[in-house]
Amino acid sequence: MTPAVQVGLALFGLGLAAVALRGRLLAMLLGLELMIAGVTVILTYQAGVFGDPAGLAAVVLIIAVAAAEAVVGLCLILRLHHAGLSGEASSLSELRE
Amino acid sequence: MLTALWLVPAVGGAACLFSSRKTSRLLSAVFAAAVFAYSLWLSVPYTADAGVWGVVESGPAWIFGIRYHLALDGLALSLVWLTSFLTVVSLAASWRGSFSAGFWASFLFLEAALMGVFLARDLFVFYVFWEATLIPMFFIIGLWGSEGRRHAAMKFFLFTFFGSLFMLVGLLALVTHEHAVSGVWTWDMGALAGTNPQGLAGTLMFAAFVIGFGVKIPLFPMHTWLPDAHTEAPAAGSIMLAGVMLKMGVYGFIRVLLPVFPRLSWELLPWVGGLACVNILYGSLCAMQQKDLKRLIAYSSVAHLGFCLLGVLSWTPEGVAGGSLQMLNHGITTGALFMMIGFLYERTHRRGLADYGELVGRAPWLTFFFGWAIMASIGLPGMNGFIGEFMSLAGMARALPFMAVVAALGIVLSAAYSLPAYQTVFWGASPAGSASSKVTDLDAREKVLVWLLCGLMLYIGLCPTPFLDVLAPSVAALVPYGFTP
Amino acid sequence: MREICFYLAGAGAVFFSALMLFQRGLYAGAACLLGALLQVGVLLYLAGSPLVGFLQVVIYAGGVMALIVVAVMSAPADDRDAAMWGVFSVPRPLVAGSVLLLGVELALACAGGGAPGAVGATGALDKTLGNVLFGPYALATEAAALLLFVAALALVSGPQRRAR
Amino acid sequence: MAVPVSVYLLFLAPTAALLVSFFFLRPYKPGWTHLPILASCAVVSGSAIDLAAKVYTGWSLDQTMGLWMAAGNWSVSFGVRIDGLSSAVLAMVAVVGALIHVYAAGYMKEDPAFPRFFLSFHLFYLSMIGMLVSNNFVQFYLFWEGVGLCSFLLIGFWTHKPAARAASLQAFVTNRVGDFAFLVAIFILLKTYGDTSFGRVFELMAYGGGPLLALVGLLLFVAAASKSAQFPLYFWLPDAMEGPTPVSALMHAATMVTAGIFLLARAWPLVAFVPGLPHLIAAVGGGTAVFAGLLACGQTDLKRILAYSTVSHLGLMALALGLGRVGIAVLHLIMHGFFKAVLFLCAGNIAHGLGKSAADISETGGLRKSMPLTMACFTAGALSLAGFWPTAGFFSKDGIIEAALEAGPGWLAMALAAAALGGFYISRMLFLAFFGPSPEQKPGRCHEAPACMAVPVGFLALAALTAGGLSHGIGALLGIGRLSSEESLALAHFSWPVFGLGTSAAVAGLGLAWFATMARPSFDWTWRRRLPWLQALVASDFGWRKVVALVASACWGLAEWIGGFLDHRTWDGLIEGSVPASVALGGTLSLKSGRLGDYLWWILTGTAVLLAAVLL
Amino acid sequence: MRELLGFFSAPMLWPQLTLASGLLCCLAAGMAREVSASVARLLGAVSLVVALWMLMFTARGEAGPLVGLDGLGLAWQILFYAGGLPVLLSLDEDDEVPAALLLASCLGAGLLAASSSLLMLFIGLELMSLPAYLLVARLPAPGAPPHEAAVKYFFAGALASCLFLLGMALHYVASGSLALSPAPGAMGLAALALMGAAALFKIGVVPFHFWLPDVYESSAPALAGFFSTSVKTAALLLLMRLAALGPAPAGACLPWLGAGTSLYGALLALRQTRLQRLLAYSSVSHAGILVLGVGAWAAQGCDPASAAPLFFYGLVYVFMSNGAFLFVRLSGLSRRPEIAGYGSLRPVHAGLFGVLLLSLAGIPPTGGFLAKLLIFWETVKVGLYGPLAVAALATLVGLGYYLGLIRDMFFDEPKWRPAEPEKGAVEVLLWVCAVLAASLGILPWIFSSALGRLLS
Repeated sequence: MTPAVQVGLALFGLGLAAVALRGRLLAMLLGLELMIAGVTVILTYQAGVFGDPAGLAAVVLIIAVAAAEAVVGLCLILRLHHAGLSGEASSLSELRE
Repeated sequence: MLTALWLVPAVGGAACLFSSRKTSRLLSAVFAAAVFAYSLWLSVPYTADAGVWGVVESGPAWIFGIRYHLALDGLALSLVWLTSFLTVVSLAASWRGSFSAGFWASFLFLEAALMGVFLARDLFVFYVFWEATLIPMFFIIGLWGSEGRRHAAMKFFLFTFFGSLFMLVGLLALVTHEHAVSGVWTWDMGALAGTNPQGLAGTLMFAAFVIGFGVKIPLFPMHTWLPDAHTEAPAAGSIMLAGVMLKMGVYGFIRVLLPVFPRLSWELLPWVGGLACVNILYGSLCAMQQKDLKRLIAYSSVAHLGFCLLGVLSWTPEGVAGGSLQMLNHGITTGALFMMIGFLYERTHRRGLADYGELVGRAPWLTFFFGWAIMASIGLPGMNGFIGEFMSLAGMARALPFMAVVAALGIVLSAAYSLPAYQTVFWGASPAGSASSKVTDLDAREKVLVWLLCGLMLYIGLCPTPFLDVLAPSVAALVPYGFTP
Repeated sequence: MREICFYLAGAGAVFFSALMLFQRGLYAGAACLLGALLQVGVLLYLAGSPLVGFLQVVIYAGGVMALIVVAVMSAPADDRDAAMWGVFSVPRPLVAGSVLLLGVELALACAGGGAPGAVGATGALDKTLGNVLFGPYALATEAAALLLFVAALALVSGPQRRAR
Repeated sequence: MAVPVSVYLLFLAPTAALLVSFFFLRPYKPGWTHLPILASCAVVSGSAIDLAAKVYTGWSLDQTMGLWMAAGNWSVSFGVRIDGLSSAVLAMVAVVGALIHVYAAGYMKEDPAFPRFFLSFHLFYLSMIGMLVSNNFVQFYLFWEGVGLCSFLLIGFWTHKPAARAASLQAFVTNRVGDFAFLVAIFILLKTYGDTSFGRVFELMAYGGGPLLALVGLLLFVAAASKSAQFPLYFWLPDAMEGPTPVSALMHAATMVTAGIFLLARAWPLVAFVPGLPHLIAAVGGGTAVFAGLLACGQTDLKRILAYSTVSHLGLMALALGLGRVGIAVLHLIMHGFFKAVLFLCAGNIAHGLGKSAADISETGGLRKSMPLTMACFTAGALSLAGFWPTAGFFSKDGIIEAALEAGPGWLAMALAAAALGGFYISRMLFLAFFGPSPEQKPGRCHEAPACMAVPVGFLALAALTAGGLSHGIGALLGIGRLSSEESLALAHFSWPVFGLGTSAAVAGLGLAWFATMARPSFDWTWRRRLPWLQALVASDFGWRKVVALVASACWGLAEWIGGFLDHRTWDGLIEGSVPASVALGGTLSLKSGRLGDYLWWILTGTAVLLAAVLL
Repeated sequence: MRELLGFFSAPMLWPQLTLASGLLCCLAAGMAREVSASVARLLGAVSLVVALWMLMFTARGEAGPLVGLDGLGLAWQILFYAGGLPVLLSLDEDDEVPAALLLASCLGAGLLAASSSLLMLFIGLELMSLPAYLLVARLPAPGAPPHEAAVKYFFAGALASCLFLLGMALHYVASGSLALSPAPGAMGLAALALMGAAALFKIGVVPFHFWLPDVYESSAPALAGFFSTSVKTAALLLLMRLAALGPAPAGACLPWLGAGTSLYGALLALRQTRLQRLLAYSSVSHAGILVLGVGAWAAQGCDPASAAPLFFYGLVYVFMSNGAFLFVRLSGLSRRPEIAGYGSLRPVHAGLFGVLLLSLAGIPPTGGFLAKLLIFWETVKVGLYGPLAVAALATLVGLGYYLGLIRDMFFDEPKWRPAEPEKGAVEVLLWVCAVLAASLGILPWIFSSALGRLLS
């Protein structure tokens, strides 16, 4: 496990912690971005190790996909805000059981 | 054309479903009568052929070794008769009721499914029809039953489905086992007969089948759906339920369990036969304290089916023949009893023993016929019930005498639960507020129906040989698998 | 030198991420993330893929962060107060720190030196990237483009659509 | 072998009569229901006598008539067996039964359910006839149960009387206990020999049987004990008096209770095969004879006295049987049929005269003036029962005493006690009913029976007096076509010691009865007042009835417990409870918060578990 | 450039290309003022049908590092596209965007089916999921809380995506390639577990399922039908691909997971008071059976040809589930008690729903029975009796609520007057679904040979 993978895993873990621990949707979204960034680090460095341009291509595509995902997530949060709802995850518990 | 036996009622049912109330009743009668006539006619090709499987009908191979394969032997023929006959009787018995088209259709659908069960030679086809019987009966109980119908219908379906799941798993295991042994995927009963799985796996399969068929019989302790279902079903539904549907379980024993597991069913006879004995004693004791006529007859069915099963399990010609005949007998007798209770219920909407009394003066014919059927039901010699019980127990006495002795105690108990009820309802003093005053004697239609059934009881009781002759080839085909001492 | 730079950037990224975890304010969190992402950009650059690093910085640190800020600003009024700059307790040192760190790293990176052992520095990969993306990976590229298109669709079509 | 027409007539005539009466006369001319039936009785009697005459000439028949049930190589057939035993009993049953039919036609004339009565009555008769001529155990069982069914219908004929309903139920269920034993015996025979015809089974027995064969004799005795009212199972018979009197007469004299003794006589080789069983039968029979005789002395209802007397006499027959004297037992069966029929019909006359369904001793007395014919007939029957020379009873009872004398002093004591008790209770009944002091109401109220009732009674009385003359003929008859050993069928020869013993016992009983009734008229009532415990003891049959009631209520309680508590509440409750239980289980398993954070935590937990599962 | 063109001429991607062009045409038509949205939707539907039709001519094989179509992928596309049709046809809003999103989602599933690389799997998954998040917000069920389900779905889904990404990265680290080839070592196993978690999440296996009832409940009924069929079967395919990747013991937990899920779903469905939520839990239960089937399939060595039972189950489920949700849509019922007496008000609709319920419950002779039988059979073949027993119990519990619905519909008196149902496409679709769900139990010989060809 190279240092780069460790850094990537650390970023991923911190992002995961943010998603799991933070109660605010936007903060969770930030965590998600961080997780993806961690993955890109791992992939990029590993592509370098293997000398594999496909790995880099994967990183580029992942960045694009993650961006789209972020956009969708933000769009949903924006609609929440438009509807006058707070960005607290715990306020969304009407559907249960 | 065996397919016609189930296809015609199914088509008839569909036709009824989409016609008006009056037309559907007529239509159902026409279809049921046609099927009955056809089933009687079938005895011609059947007896013309010397083989066990008088008429065979087989489709092309399907997926996974499944084949649409129907066949008719004596045992199936007798049950086909019973089904078509009791369907006609059920429809006629409810002729005056104000039922919607669905009612008449349900009975034809039920008949179709039952026919399929009795004709199938392929286990998959068998299982499909086996389960399909539940659907029309669910509606018959749930839509046209008495107060507790919703609950009873659910209980009936869930409970019997519970058993079917075991059977399904057993079937799959059996087919897979056969494939492991012979390298062939087959669901054919004939090919699977003599598979004879052993050891723990075999025992578990065997147990699964016992549970699967046992729930239908119903074998103790899987019997508690029966009193509720019988009690809450409309009269015609009870006739079909007790008359035909309980037979499916014993039929499964004869058709599937014994040929497939000859050794295990012999080795485990003390257990299964023991349960059948418990059925007889326990069912009788339960029947003794029932306050509701239908519940009482329902529990008596538990006891009677124990005799059937004991006979079949004995592996002796007389036992198997007796058990098979007892199926027919029980169908006729209990069918008649439920029908007459239905007539009473139609008049008064009461079923409690305490609701009646002194009917002997008001309804002498009903008293006469009910007594007749009760006597047949408790196995009075000269009536059909005796032949079945006697032959079954005689067979069991050859296999495991002790079990026959225990089972024979049932004849004491049967008198002890049937006759007090009969006396209370038909002889005893009419209690205050009783429904007896509303009871009128049987009318012509009802009398014809009851005469038919009661006549059959006596005929089979004194002259069972025509029926036994029909059954004989099937019995002869089964017994060689056995391990009779 | 680059090795020191790698560890510096890695530590910085982890530091800013950890800092983000403990921010109550949203702006502060976003700023921390920005810092972390910039450090990731540096890491990618150090990996020998300046193009990818550039993309990372442009798309995340640029586009997505801008959207996040918009989202924060659109939060309902009572909520927004808590997210104000005023509550943001560490902005200036943080901004200063991140800028400083970036400068140091860039300087170190420019100073050159061997690649760190952990990194297979192959600038050649960057050059083939285009060929890969529009060669065998064209389908994935197209799909990702479609994905972005869908995301755009999400933003364009609000719940209330124009009346025809 | 050609089957004579008479054999067919035995079945066809009653069947035809029943069908005609049921389908044509009952709905349209209910008052005529009895006519074809009486005709059938005549035909049956004629056929029976014809057959007896034929057998007397040495002819006998054992013929399979048809297949009943069959499977594989297993089968059960219908068949007839006419030999000395069956023809002798058949003749008695046919004739006595026919006379009782005639009597019943008069007795029941006014009953609204006359057709129902007569049809059941004749079916009863048919069942008994069929049973007597059966050639195998299964067919025997068929008619045996038919007898049981008819007894159920007839004892409970007056359906509105709770006591009648209870008595008919009790009779049927008790009989079914015996039927159970019978059935098991048949199963053992079928298992051992694969055949149940008497001739074949006894033939095969010579080659030995399985270990279960010893049970057969015992089981048959249990069956006989229930049908023929022997000790543990006798209790239904006195209660069966709730039926109309002709039913009682038919049941006691001809059709029902004799069936058990007949079965034992029929199956004697099987019974004798079991070591010790004959003596058990003798002991039970002797005990029952004394026991029931004692009880008969304490009864007050006319019919109940006679009923206990029947039990006592059946005990005597069993005693004779058990001592190996089958011929004597059968002779007593026949003689008992004559005199018991007359006694019952006379009791019926009294009840009829009083306009009641049953009569108590306290209500009668001094009837000799108003019912002279009845008194004469009753006296004849009573003398016969007590066994005075030269009445019918003398010949058979002497045989029993002789057999007991040969067997040992214990048996002799039982036989003599039963004879003395018989003399006592029948004389007591005679004195109290006809000679004793009249009760308050005027005896003139009572009237003599009409002719159609009186004539059969007269004939039967004549028979009760004179049938003893037939005993040698019967003895010869029994030997023809026999299945049992010759010595078991031998009758007794007259001997003075036996005559002296028997007659002195009867005289002692009579004298005591005179002393207790005529000399001290109040004694019969006062002891009941003075010794209430004794009265209670008699009323409960020395406590046995309480035991029976206890057993019955225990069975009922068991049924209540199983049906109510175990099945319905516990087991079914458990099954029904599974539905709410699974709903509740779903409730416990569900995540009630509905929060996103919890969802995410669960996803992470699941992932962690997966990772752990894969890596560890 | 030659490569680029070669790609799009690869015959294995024709259905996907059709869908993509359908999507563009649909949007373009929607943009034009003079064309009504229904025409745009129709274009989309046509493209789905054409895609289905094209499957007949689609070749199998590899094309480049990303694309590889085998029988499994080909067969599963039938499920995706067929599952998408009902919702597309039953849309009635004056808007083409939902239709476009649906097509995009189907396209994503199609790409997932045709991919031979983890990267492509991921992109396909995302292309399928992102429109799904948007659709939940765009087409809510009447009366559902706005946005809540979409937000939950999005965040849970995004987390799962990140897990998948990490797994992918670890797989890359361990094996050096993103191709669907086994990765050695503990890291490879960990990668598999992480990606498996994402697949299980999409399928809705306990305990990854909590989002599912919320989403199904607050989506428009037809959309929930789409989720429960196309999206779910796509995730199932993903799981199968992953199971084929791993060493044999890696799939050992699947049968128990599946059986537990089916029982859990059934137990929870038993206590639901809202119809859509009930159906959602029922779909959890069915997904459990499917996962059980995957476990049995994996235990047999992941032979594509022996996946026929899974495909058949999926196919029947497409009709059963879509049909059931279409009934909810058609009847306008939302709370379970409202269904009481529906049978006497609208016997035909109730009858069709009854048939669907019986099929869902697995009662012969419906298709649901045969499907369940085949899955059970597979588990018997590999001797997984423990999970089978649990699944059978789940079937029994499941019968409790399916039958309960039938009971309430037919045996009770109506207490509530439902709105007049609309005629038209939805009704026809309900008929089609019910008839197919019922007849698939007795007519599978039509498929038996075709299926063999398809999968081998």
